[in-house]
Amino acid sequence: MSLDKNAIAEQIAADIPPGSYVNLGIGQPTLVADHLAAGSGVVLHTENGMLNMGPAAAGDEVDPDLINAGKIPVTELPGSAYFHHADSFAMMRGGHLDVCVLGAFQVSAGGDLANWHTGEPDAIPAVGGAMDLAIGARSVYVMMTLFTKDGSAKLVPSCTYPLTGVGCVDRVYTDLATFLITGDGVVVRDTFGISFDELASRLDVPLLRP
Amino acid sequence: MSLDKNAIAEQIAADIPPGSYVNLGIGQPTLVADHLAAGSGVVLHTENGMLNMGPAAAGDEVDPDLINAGKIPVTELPGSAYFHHADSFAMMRGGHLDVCVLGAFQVSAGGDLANWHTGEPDAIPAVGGAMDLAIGARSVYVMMTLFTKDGSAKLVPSCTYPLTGVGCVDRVYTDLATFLITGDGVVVRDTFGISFDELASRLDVPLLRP
Amino acid sequence: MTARFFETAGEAVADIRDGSTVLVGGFGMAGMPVQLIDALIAQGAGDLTIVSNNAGNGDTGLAALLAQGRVRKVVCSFPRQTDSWVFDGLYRAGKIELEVVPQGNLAERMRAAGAGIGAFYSPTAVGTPLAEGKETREIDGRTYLLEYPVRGDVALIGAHRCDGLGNLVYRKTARNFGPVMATAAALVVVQVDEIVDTGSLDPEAVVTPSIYVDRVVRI
Amino acid sequence: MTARFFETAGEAVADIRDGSTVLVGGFGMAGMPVQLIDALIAQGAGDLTIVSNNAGNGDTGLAALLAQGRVRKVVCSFPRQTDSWVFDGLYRAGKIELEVVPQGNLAERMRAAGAGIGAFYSPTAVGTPLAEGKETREIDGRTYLLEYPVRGDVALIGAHRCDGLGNLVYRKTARNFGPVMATAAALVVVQVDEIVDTGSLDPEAVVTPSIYVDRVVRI
Repeated sequence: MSLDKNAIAEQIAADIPPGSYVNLGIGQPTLVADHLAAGSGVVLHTENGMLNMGPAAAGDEVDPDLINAGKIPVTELPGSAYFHHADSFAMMRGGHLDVCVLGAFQVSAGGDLANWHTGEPDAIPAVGGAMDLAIGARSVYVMMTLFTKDGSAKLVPSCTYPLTGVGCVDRVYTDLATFLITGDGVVVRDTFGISFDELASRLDVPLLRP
Repeated sequence: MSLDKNAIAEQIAADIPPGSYVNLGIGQPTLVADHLAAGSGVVLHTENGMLNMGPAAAGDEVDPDLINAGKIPVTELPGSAYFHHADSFAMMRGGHLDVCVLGAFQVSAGGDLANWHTGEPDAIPAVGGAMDLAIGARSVYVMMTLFTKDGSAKLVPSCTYPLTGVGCVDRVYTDLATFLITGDGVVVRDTFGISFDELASRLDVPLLRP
Repeated sequence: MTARFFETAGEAVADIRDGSTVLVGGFGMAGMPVQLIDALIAQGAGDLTIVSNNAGNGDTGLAALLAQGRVRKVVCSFPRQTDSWVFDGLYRAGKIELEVVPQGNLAERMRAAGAGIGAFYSPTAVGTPLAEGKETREIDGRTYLLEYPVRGDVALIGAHRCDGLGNLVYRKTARNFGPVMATAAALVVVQVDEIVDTGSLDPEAVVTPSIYVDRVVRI
Repeated sequence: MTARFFETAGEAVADIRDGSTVLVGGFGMAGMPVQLIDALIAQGAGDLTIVSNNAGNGDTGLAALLAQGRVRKVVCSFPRQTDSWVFDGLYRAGKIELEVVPQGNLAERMRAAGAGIGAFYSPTAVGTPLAEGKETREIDGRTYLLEYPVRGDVALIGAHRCDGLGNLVYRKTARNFGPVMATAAALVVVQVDEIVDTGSLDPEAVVTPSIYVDRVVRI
């Protein structure tokens, strides 16, 4: 059976080594936090200047001065640290984060990422920290559905949307399969409710068995 | 009468506007601190990561973790702040210090500074923060004797010693005169125990009257 | 020069001139210098370039300044938000310029301005549309883009506490762009929640040393 | 990965290899990681490049490491001090390489390494002998030199307190190069005076966040 977004998040969470420093981007990737094992020791980074961010704030915990990159009120865990934006992005761009998890419009077979702009001429461009994260983290995991609502594949020979980063994606976690982007090509690590052959027939990207 | 080093320091201290942020380098310029008026509000910077440094530490005040750029134990004043070396030099190089006071081997008529290296072939080069200070502070004051022990002028048409910075010196405070380095040339602001004409005859630099 | 303290936000921004580049702190509402922006709106300066992470939300603050036609150009990382209708309208009508800058480049370019760096090679945005027109260079096998400093005539920032000299501390993620912008502008105006005695802030915990602070107003 | 805690300095530096570039914190004796240096001396690695503000004082610490012939090259701002006779002797005998770097460039080049900056244009040393061989560029009417990152295989630094995650605070001017070096090396080893419970350091006052700290030993 194909995975729902929580099940994808669970897959990702299981693959993050204990003690990792991780940035979960904004939107769906933040679900990964809910599936990290208790005691995993994973430390979450938020681009707006904090390490060891805790879960979303509820009720009295809400503090307008304590928000995540998606501007949602969050909490702090013991051992958290605050820093300014240049330090936060130096941390990101300097290759100190072990993992980041990002959403995507498209990922290419070579690991190019498109997740910031639809390319439509009247769309207002807005990039935030996506390009910094894409090139900065040691491992970049993408979390997305494998096909758009109209059935187009999002894992593609080369991206048609404007790029966020070149050759930066390491793994693609989707509802139907988990892909490893390797020097040899795209490896299908797991499939969910679909066979390797059916997957291969629906994608325009050469696939390798694990 | 010519000035001794304390009298030169007094001249400099009198010219530093109240509330200035000032770096006094190492060696003789640190004497300037002793002549700042009480309540001048001058805030001293030390390159090794501190603002609002206090006087030298004595007795029980000595703390090996609290030293100045000359590695002499110092004290902190209310309102001091500590920061790391990159932040300290960013402050300096970014033009945020109002004044720095440096010693010199030579200053040229165009404001070039030579204060880090005698140029002797067997001398071990050592620059510390001198080049950063020279180009970083808004106003660079030099404190020196006007002539070497063997009678050579230290205010020269162009420096023969290796340079620390180009066109960076604004004022030269010496035992015999105070000079302003201006776009029009070298202005003699004050003389001490010497006439303008005698000064002009002993220097190889065209001098302007104030 | 040590900081000056003002009674009102209006006095603290009174001399901001037409055509100024104004760095505005905050990420979302955290750290947003709301009262200083309101004072700038009341003050009247126009033809402004605003450098901030976002381009205004709802109908207040930066959005209100934009709505008055006072802003010629916005430099930001993320102008498109669910409630950024004022910016959206001006942009689609061709009434405002936009320079989109990756958030890390935005922060680093302001740091460069504050640190005396002439330009730097950044790893971000290589091979993307935001690399267009930028000089590239390969260093140790990796490609970089040349990025220049972003400098302000004025910075408007929010902080938590200030001592009598002008040393600042922030609160939690409201710190964000404040400390960087404080280094990057010719005139730094800060609104603070609280003014405390000089000597009562821990010198180890000061985030923005007083050297960067020109004007302070308590809100 | 979160920090590992070691019982002895020897274990914490056991795997430093011949030929490594080692960043060594401290300015004078303040912040000098004395026990880690002693452990490195005992450990035996040679052909080292040492990056530190000074080049050893007296006959202990870095000077002792140099005296054993274990250092191929020193990168520093100020090797010449009244008690730097070990370095002086080796240098005059042609037995050690020296790269003199203005202190601000040294700090900024390590910051660049830690921040992912490929290179940067620095205002320092223009027109001086230390500009020789460096690329220059005029930007907005001012001349700059192109400076490249300084990266370590290892950093040895001293801090005051560490919590269970690896967050660090320093004491007074002993902070100096520690926070910058912690960002610039593949392996960061820290000696601390005190280990405290996670949650007992003020999150607003952490200077080196735990992400930069690999190994900790209490002295």
